[in-house]
Amino acid sequence: MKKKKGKKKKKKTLLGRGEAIMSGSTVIFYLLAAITLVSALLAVTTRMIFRAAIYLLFALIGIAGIYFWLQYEFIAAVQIIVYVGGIVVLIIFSIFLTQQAGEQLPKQKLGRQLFAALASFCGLALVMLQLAQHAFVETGNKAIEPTVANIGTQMLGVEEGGYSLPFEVVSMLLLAALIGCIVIALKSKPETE
Amino acid sequence: MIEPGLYHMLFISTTLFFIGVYGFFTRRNLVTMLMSVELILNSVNLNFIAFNKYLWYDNE
Amino acid sequence: MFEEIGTTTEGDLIINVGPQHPATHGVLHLVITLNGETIKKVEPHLGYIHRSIEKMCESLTYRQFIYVTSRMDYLSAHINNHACALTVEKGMQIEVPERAQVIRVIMDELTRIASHELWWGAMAMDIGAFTPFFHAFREREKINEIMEETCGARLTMNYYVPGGLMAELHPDFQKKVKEFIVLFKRKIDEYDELVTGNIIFINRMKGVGILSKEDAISYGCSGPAARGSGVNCDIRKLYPYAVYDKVQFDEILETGCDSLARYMIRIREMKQSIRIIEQLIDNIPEGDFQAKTKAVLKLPKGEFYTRVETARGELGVYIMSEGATTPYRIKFRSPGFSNLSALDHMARGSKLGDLVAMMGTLDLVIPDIDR
Amino acid sequence: MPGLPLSWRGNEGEVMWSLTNISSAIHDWLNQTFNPTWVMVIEMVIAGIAVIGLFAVLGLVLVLMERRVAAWMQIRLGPNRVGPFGLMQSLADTLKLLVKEGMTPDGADKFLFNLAPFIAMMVAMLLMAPIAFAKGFQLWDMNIGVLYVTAISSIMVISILMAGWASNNKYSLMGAMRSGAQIVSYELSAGLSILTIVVLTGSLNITDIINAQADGWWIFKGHIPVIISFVIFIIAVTAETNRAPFDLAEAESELTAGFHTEYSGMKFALFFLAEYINVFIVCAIGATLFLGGWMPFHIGNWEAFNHVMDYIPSSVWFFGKTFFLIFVIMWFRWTFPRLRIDQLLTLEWKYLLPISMFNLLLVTALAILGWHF
Repeated sequence: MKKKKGKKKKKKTLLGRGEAIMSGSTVIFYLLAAITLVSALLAVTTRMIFRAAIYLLFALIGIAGIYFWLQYEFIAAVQIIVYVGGIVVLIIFSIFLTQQAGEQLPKQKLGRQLFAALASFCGLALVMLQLAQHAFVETGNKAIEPTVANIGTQMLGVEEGGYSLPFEVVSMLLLAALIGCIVIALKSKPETE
Repeated sequence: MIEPGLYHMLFISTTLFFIGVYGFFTRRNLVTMLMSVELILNSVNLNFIAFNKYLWYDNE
Repeated sequence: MFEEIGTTTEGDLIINVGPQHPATHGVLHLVITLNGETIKKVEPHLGYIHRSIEKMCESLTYRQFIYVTSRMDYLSAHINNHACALTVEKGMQIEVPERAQVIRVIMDELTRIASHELWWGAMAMDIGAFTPFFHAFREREKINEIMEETCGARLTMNYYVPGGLMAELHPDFQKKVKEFIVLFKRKIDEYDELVTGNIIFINRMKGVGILSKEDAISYGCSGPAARGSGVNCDIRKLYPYAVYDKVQFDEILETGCDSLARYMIRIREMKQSIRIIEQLIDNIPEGDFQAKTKAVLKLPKGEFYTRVETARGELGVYIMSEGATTPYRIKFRSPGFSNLSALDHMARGSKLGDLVAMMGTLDLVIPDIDR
Repeated sequence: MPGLPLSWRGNEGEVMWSLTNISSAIHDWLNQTFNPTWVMVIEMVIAGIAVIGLFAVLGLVLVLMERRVAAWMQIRLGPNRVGPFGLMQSLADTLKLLVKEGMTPDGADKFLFNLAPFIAMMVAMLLMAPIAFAKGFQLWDMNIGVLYVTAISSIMVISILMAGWASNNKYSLMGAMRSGAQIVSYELSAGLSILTIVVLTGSLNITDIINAQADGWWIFKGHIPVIISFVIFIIAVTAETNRAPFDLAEAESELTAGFHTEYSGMKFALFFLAEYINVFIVCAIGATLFLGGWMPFHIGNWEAFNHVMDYIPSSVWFFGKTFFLIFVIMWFRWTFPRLRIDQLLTLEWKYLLPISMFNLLLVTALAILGWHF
C-alpha cells in the first residue's frame, strides 16, 4: 500500500528539481549510484587485474541494486544471474587461466591515458549537454511492465511484440562465433616442442 | 539531495559508458578490455530500463 | 635436483604434497608437477623421518635389535620382529618349538588384520569417506586388546625373541580370539556394504593407478600392491616359514592391475587371515614357548637373509655377521620403499584426486620407507 | 487470499500462537507510536537484528547437529562435555575462534583476502530475505522470490574464487577453481529443478508456491517427475554448498583445506558459518518448493484431517522439514566417498542436466494437461 503511493508520486517527476527531500529511498539511490560509479572507475584504473574483475563485480551489483530500487526485481535478478553468476565468473576464470593474476599490469603511457581521459570527458560533457537541453516527454504508448508473466508472454507469444524467444535464440549464433574465435585462437598458438 | 528521476539514471548510465570507453582506450589487455565493454553494455541496459520506467504513459 | 618451487616454464604448477599433508599419513614429501588437475610427474622426497634404524641395529645385540624393527613398519610390528627372529634363528640354527611357531603365525595374522583395518579406514578417509575409519578402528581395538594382554603393548610389540616367544600366552587369549573371529566375520560384510559396493567408491577406484604385471615386477613391488597386478609373490606360499606350510589358505590374486584390485586383495586377505587363525587357534600345541638358547647370542661369521610377508609385502632382513655379539651390517628390504617407487609411474596422466586413491591402495607407512 | 480451500485459511483463534501474530502486533504498536518512515527504519533494524540472531543460533545449532550426527554415524559420542549434552560446545568453539589470531599470509592480496569471508557472509544473509519461516512470517515477500535466491546464491562462488586467489596459495587456488567449475555447473540443474515447481505453480513468488500446496505437497501431488526433480535438487544443492560427497573445493586429503587453507580465526569462522547457513537456506528452499514450506501436511479434501494438522504451528512444520533435509545432507556427508573432479562434472553435464531438462518438459506437459492432483 505504502509503496504504491510512493511509486505514483515518483513517476510524476522526471527530475524532482528544487524540492530537496531526504527520504530513505533517496539516500539508498545515491549510495547505489556512488558504489556503481566508484567501482566502475576503479575497475578501469586499477592495475591489478583480479581486483579489476572484483570492482567490475561491484559495479554490476550496484546496477542490479538500482534495478531493485526501480522495483524491476525480475530484471535485477536476471542482471545478477547473467552478469555476476555468468560473466564475472567467466572473466575471473579467463584471468586464472591466461594471465599471471598476481602481477600488476604494465603501466600505460601517460599520453594514451591523457588522450583517453580527454576523449571520455569530452564525450561525457557532450552527452550531458545534449541531455540537459533535451526535454523528455512521456510517450502515449503503454510499455510492458517487466514482470515475469509479461516477459514470458512476450517471449513465447505470437502477437505484437512476441517472438522474443526465437530472437534470443539467434544470439546463440554469437556464442557459437565466440567459441569459434577461441578455437581458432588456440590453434594458432605456435607449437614448440 | 534531490529525489532521483530519469536524469539521474541517464547521468549514471552516461558516466558508466564513458568510464567504459576510457578503460577500453587505456587497457592493452584483452580481458580488461572485455571488462570495459561489459561496463558499456551495462550502461546501455540501464538506459533502457530507465526509459521504460519513466517515459511511459501513466494511466492509473 | 629440486626444481624451483612455483610454476614451470611450460606453465605447469608445481605443488608440494607434504611433508605435512593429510594424504601422506606421515612425513612424506611429494613434489607434484600438475597441468591443471592432471599429474605430469610425482617426485617423492624421502628422509624426513629417517632414524638410521639399520645403523642403530649394528650396535645392539641380537636379542635387542629385534625390537627396534617394531618401529619400522609399526603396523606390522609382530611380523617385522618375526623376520628378525627368523634370521637370528637361521644363523644360530635354533629349533623353534612348535607351540611358539603356531602362536607366532596367529599373532602375525592378527597383526595383518589390524594393519589392513587401519589401511581400510585411512584409505576410505583419503577418498573422502570419514565414517569407515571409525568402524575399522572399532574392530582393530579388539585386536589391540588381545595384543595388550599377551604382549604388553598395543602397537610396537616386544614379544618375539630368538628361539620363540618372550612369555606365555594370556589365559584368555584363545577365548578372545575366537570371539573376535565371530565378530569380524560379521563386520567384514558390513565393510563391503559401506564402502566396497558404493558406486562412487568403485568409480574412484576402477582403472585408477594402473600398474601392469611387468611394471610391478620391474619396480620390485610386493605384497598386495603386486598381487593386485597378478604377480605371485606371497612369501608365505613361495617360501613358507613357521607353520604356513601346514595351514590351508589361498594366495589372493587379482588381475585388475588397478586400485580396485589392490583394494579387493586386502579385503580378501583379511578373510584368509581369519581362515588361518581359525585353523590354528584350537590347535596350539602344548610345550615350551621358547627354545633353550645361550645367554649371549653370537651369529657365526657369514651372511644371512630371511624374508617374510608383512601386511605391506615382502620384508627381507639381511645380516652380515663377523662372529661378534652385534651384527656387522644389517639391511632391511622394506616393501614400502619399492611400492612407493612405482607411484610416479602409476600417477602420470591421472588426476590429483586419483593420487590419494593410489597412495591409499599402496598402503604406504612412511617409517617403513625411511627406516 | 482467493482460490484457497477453506480448510487452510482457518480462523485467527485456531492457532494458539503464531509468529505472524507477534510480528503484526509489533507492527501495529509501532504504527501507533511513530510516523511511517521511522516505523520502516525501526522495523528494518528489528529485522536485521533478528536475522543476525537467527544466524548465530542457526550456526551454533547446525554445527552441533553436524557433530552429533557425525558422531552417531561413526559410533562415537560426539561433544558432550560443555554444558548439558554438549549444547554449549559450539559456543565454546566460537569463543575460541574469536580470540584466535586471524593471520594474513605473506604475499596475499590483503584487501580481497579480508573481503572474501564477508562476501560469503553477506550472501548468506541476503538469502534469508525471501524465506517464509512461518505462515505470513517473511522478511520480504517479493514477486520473484525463487529467482532471487538463485541469483544471489550465484554470488557465493565469487567469494570462494576471491578467497582462493587472494590467499596466494596453490591449494587454495586449485580449490577455488574446482569450486567455481562445480558451482557454476550445478547451478544449472538446481535451477532447472526449481523451475519444475515454478512451472507447476505458475509463480516465482514463494508465498504463492506454498499456497499452491495447501491441498498436498508437490512431492506427493506431482507424481514421479517432481520426485525426480527433488532428488536432482538435493544432489545439486549438496554440490552447490560444497558438501561431501562434492566437497572438492576443500577436499582435505587432496588440497588440505582448499580455498580456506590460509584462513584462521574469525575469518575462517565466517566461512564456516556461511557454509552452514547456506546449507540451511538451500534446505529451506527445498522444503518450501517440494515439501510445502510451513504448510501442514494436508491431503486433498480431507477436511477433518487437515484441520487436525493445522493445530501444529506452521513454524514447527517449516523447521521440521528443513532440519530433516539438513539431516539428509549430513547423512550424505558421513556416508559417501568424494567424487573426482572429472566425475563430478560428468555427473552434472552427462546425467543430471539432460535428465532435468527432459524432466522439465515432462513437468510442463503435466502442468498443461493438469495431470497433477
